Amino acid sequence: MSEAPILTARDLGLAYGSIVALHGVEFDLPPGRIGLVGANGAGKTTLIKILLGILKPTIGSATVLGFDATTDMLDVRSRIGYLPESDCLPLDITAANFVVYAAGLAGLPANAARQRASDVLTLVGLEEERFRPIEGFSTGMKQRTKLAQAIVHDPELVFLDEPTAGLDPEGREEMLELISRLGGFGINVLVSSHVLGDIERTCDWVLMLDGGRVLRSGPLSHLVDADVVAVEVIGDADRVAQHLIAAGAAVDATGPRLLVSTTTDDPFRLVRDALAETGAGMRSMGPKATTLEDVFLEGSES
Amino acid sequence: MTDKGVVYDLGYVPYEGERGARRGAIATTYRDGIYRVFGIRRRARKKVLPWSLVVLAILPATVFVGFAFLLSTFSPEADSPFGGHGEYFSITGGVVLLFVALAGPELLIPDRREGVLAIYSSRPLTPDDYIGTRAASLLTVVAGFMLIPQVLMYIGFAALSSDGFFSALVDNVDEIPKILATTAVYALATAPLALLISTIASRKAAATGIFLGVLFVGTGLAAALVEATSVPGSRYAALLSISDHPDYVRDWIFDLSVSSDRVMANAGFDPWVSLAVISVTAVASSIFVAWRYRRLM
Amino acid sequence: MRAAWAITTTTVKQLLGVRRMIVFGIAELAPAGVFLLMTQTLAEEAALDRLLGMVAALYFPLLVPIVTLIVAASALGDERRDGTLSFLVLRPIPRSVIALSKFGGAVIVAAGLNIFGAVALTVAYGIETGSWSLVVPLAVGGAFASIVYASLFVPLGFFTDRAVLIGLAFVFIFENAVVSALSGLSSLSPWRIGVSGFSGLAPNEVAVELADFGGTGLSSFGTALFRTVLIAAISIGATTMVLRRRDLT
Amino acid sequence: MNDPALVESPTVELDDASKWFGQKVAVSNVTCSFGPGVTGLLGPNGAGKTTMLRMLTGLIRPSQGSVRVLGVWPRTSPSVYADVGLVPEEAAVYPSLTAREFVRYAATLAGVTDVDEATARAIDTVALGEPADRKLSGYSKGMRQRAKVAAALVSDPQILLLDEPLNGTDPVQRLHLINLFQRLGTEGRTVIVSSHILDEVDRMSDRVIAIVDGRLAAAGDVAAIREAMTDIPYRVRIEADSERVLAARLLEEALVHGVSVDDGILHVETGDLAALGRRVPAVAREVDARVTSFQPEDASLESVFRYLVRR
Repeated sequence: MSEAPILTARDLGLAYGSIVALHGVEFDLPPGRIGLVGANGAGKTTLIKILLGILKPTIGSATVLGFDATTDMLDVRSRIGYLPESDCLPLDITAANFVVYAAGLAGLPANAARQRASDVLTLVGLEEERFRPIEGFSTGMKQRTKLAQAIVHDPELVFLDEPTAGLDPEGREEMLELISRLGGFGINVLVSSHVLGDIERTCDWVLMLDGGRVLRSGPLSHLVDADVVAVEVIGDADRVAQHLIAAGAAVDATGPRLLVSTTTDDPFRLVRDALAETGAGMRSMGPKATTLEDVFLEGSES
Repeated sequence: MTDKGVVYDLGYVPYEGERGARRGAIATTYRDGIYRVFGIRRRARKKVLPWSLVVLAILPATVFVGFAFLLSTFSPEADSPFGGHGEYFSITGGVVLLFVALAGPELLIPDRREGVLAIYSSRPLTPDDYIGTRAASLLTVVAGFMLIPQVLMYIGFAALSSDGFFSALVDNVDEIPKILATTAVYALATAPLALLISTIASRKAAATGIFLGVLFVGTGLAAALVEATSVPGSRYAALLSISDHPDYVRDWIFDLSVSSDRVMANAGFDPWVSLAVISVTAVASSIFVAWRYRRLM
Repeated sequence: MRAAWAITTTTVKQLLGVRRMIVFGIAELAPAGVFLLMTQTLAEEAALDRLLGMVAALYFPLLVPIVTLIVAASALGDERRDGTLSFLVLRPIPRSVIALSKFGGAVIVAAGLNIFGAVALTVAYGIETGSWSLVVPLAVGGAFASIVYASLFVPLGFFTDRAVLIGLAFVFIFENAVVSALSGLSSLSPWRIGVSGFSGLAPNEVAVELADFGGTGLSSFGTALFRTVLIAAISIGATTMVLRRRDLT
Repeated sequence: MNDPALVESPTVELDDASKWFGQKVAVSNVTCSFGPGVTGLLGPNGAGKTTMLRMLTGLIRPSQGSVRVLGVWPRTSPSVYADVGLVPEEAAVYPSLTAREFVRYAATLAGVTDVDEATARAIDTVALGEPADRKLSGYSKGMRQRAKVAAALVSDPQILLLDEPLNGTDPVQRLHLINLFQRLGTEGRTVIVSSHILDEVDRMSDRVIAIVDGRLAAAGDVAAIREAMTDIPYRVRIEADSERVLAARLLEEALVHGVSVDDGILHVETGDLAALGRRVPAVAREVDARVTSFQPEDASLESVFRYLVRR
């Protein structure tokens, strides 16, 4: 798995008649797990369809795993998997038969298809339900079957469109955990979701679209602002705040939550000592993390 | 592979084996088309209709050949209740109509309604590959429907003929090109139209109904209008007798006597006109279906 | 009650989509169409016999029940299928008002369509014979039958998605076989109530003529009116009880 | 009365309520109540959450026990529905109506006096904007959801029942609706929201009712519920320099059950999260360890829910 970008776009644009879906899109996405976020109509689905070769861009170009998404569509499609958001499962056959079929559709010979389908169905947690027709499946079981067909042929990259939609908390937990483990399987991931918390938990890079443009494309890690301390105080927050201000720190308080920053001293030491001296406690403390939501809102508002 | 050590997750083994890509995908879709049409790997009730039609097409030939064997005095050419290879097409022709009316919608409509096209669009298949392979599955089954009984009869006749099995096989060899040509004509006359209607209709039952309706109402209407000679140019209505064309071309290929209710004959058209109509509708349907699927996938 | 009127008008708008309007419009023109066709082929038969033939064979036994069935069954059926029942029921409105408004909406559409059919037929007859005395009677007869059929099919639509199938079975089995066999039941037959309404208002020589088209055992106009109102009231009462007591999933 | 499942001034009450369909018991002997503020209603699929919501609205009758909305059983005194707004999970919109017509219809049925003003206000509140005059059949899931919220709000109800209200909405719309529901709660309305996305429920609600296999599994404020799980110690992740010294010192504290050390990261197990929060700053100062992060790992609603379901 070389470090070359798995997905690139060069001045990518697409318009349906007068409606501009994508405009001047540029990015180089590294291997790993990439989150694709954006408001409704920001161009997420259009981008995925271009990368899958379903739609041809009006200008510019995109590459997937080094292949041009439009001219080398077949090369791309034999190396990727896709979990669509909408219903996409035939209802009258069993999950086992369907996933074997999906493996065959990726070109795997019959025996390999049967073997891998069985492994993958166990992996996604469909032990005995796999032999029942998909018609009677719950939303959770359908989502697992969709994921199974997307990775049954061991793709290098998989596109997941709203993978946790309609799942209950336990189902969501298992799906997010499966997505996080895909890296360990040697599979890159582009996951599109409206639940930013899910993206934060599973991805290490985020591509943010707004109105058909790239708002932001960067690693998720450095969203942390190291020299500001966010602390939730147990006990008398005001006293702690006063103590910090006395020690020369700038404090922004909202109820028990304090944001402490200093130019001179080390904020972490200040907070520690302030808490120790006032006898108050902390429920949580750490560098101020701008959540994906803050970045998203500040971006799409402007 | 780079020298970096990678510890793979316990539950996952990467696939290093052979990947057929586009060729494999097309082969799989082709096989699935045939399974789907016969309800293989699907609930029992999906198997009832197709298999009963298979029996309907093959049973008469087997009974006839079997019967002739028993009586052995039975001279095949003269006394066959169905006549020779040509006449037998009247049986399989009708059965094929019913079969295609069910198989066409079964092949295309569920994939669209259930959104499975989204998965085909993520596999190494172009829209033309998908629709071409679906058509291939249908044509294969239709051809099989017609050829199997013919082969049965061909061998049966040879075995029963007075001047020995192998010499009979050789003597009747001129029948073979006629059988193949007629099979092609029936296939082209029914399959493309069924696929066209299955591309437009959104429900299987509706598509089957429309297909059979177009065929029989078309022919009935054509027959009636051809009679109404008072109306100028009514003879061109005969072109609408869709289910009639293949039979008329079959009569021509096997130069059988044309029956009285042959609409095209009554309208004074030559058989090649029927062949032209079949070809035009086949080509037009295919173009429309391919164009539609290029936009869907 | 503003809410009642809102339910009724929304129901009418729901039941009368453009496509349905066209399909039903054409269906309603069938009796008039056949009537005109018959003037070409059976010129010698008297216009009245042809009209009564249409009324007794096509309009009351087939057209009115089928149109009313499809419209009435989806009055409540659509709400259940689209999941909008909770939207309708969780309202500070007595259940009886909801039932009445829904029933009213269904009747307005069904009777409206069937009256259109009746007028088309009697106008065609009027053009040919110059006698316009049958327009109102057939319209009223059609309305009676629509109301009685709606009384059966509106609650039926709530209970089962297959209301249309069951309704059709009812129309063919009950109306034709059972009623003729057990004449006691005839007073309940929507067909008879409709025809009684028609013959009650029509000039009496028409009522006499009607007898040999199977129009036997007809009640007076007043009785037909009373029965229509009674059956409608029972139906609305039943729907009210259902809305009040049954689980609405 | 300190049972966390009950509130002082309840507007919606369940008293020993049960519901069964044939042999399947969907809800069994649930006693709880809801009052002003936002209450999260949680439970795995098939746990009886939807059945309970349907009982709360009066759509279905309890097989045993009773349900009171503002003191009455709604089905027999429907006038109470003027104060109830429901956003159901299923489609529940009239495809042939536009959003504005749909909201107006809701206002008229709810007996609102000035229908036009209420409709306009409700559509603004959910920021539906221009598409308000397009037919609902052409709506995306997110927009249809907002139309349903507007229809529920138009009659200014005192009680709001929301079944998966954020389904299909995008991040901007989600935040907008979360703030809206919070505001409605602080205004003193009874907001009952059922959702599977727990961190959003956590942000919206100040108390939760959890239903597992039809039974009341937990009730009250998330932190209190977690505390009540005395059999499961808290896990806290601490980042600090000279972590081994800090770890050794922490082990001397009685409230610390165990510490595991990684380079620069401590995982501490304790029975009392608040006490640990008080001791760590003091202890760190003693050994002059610079603590840069102190995050409980299993005190969130998601962890609480996982422990509840696994019990």
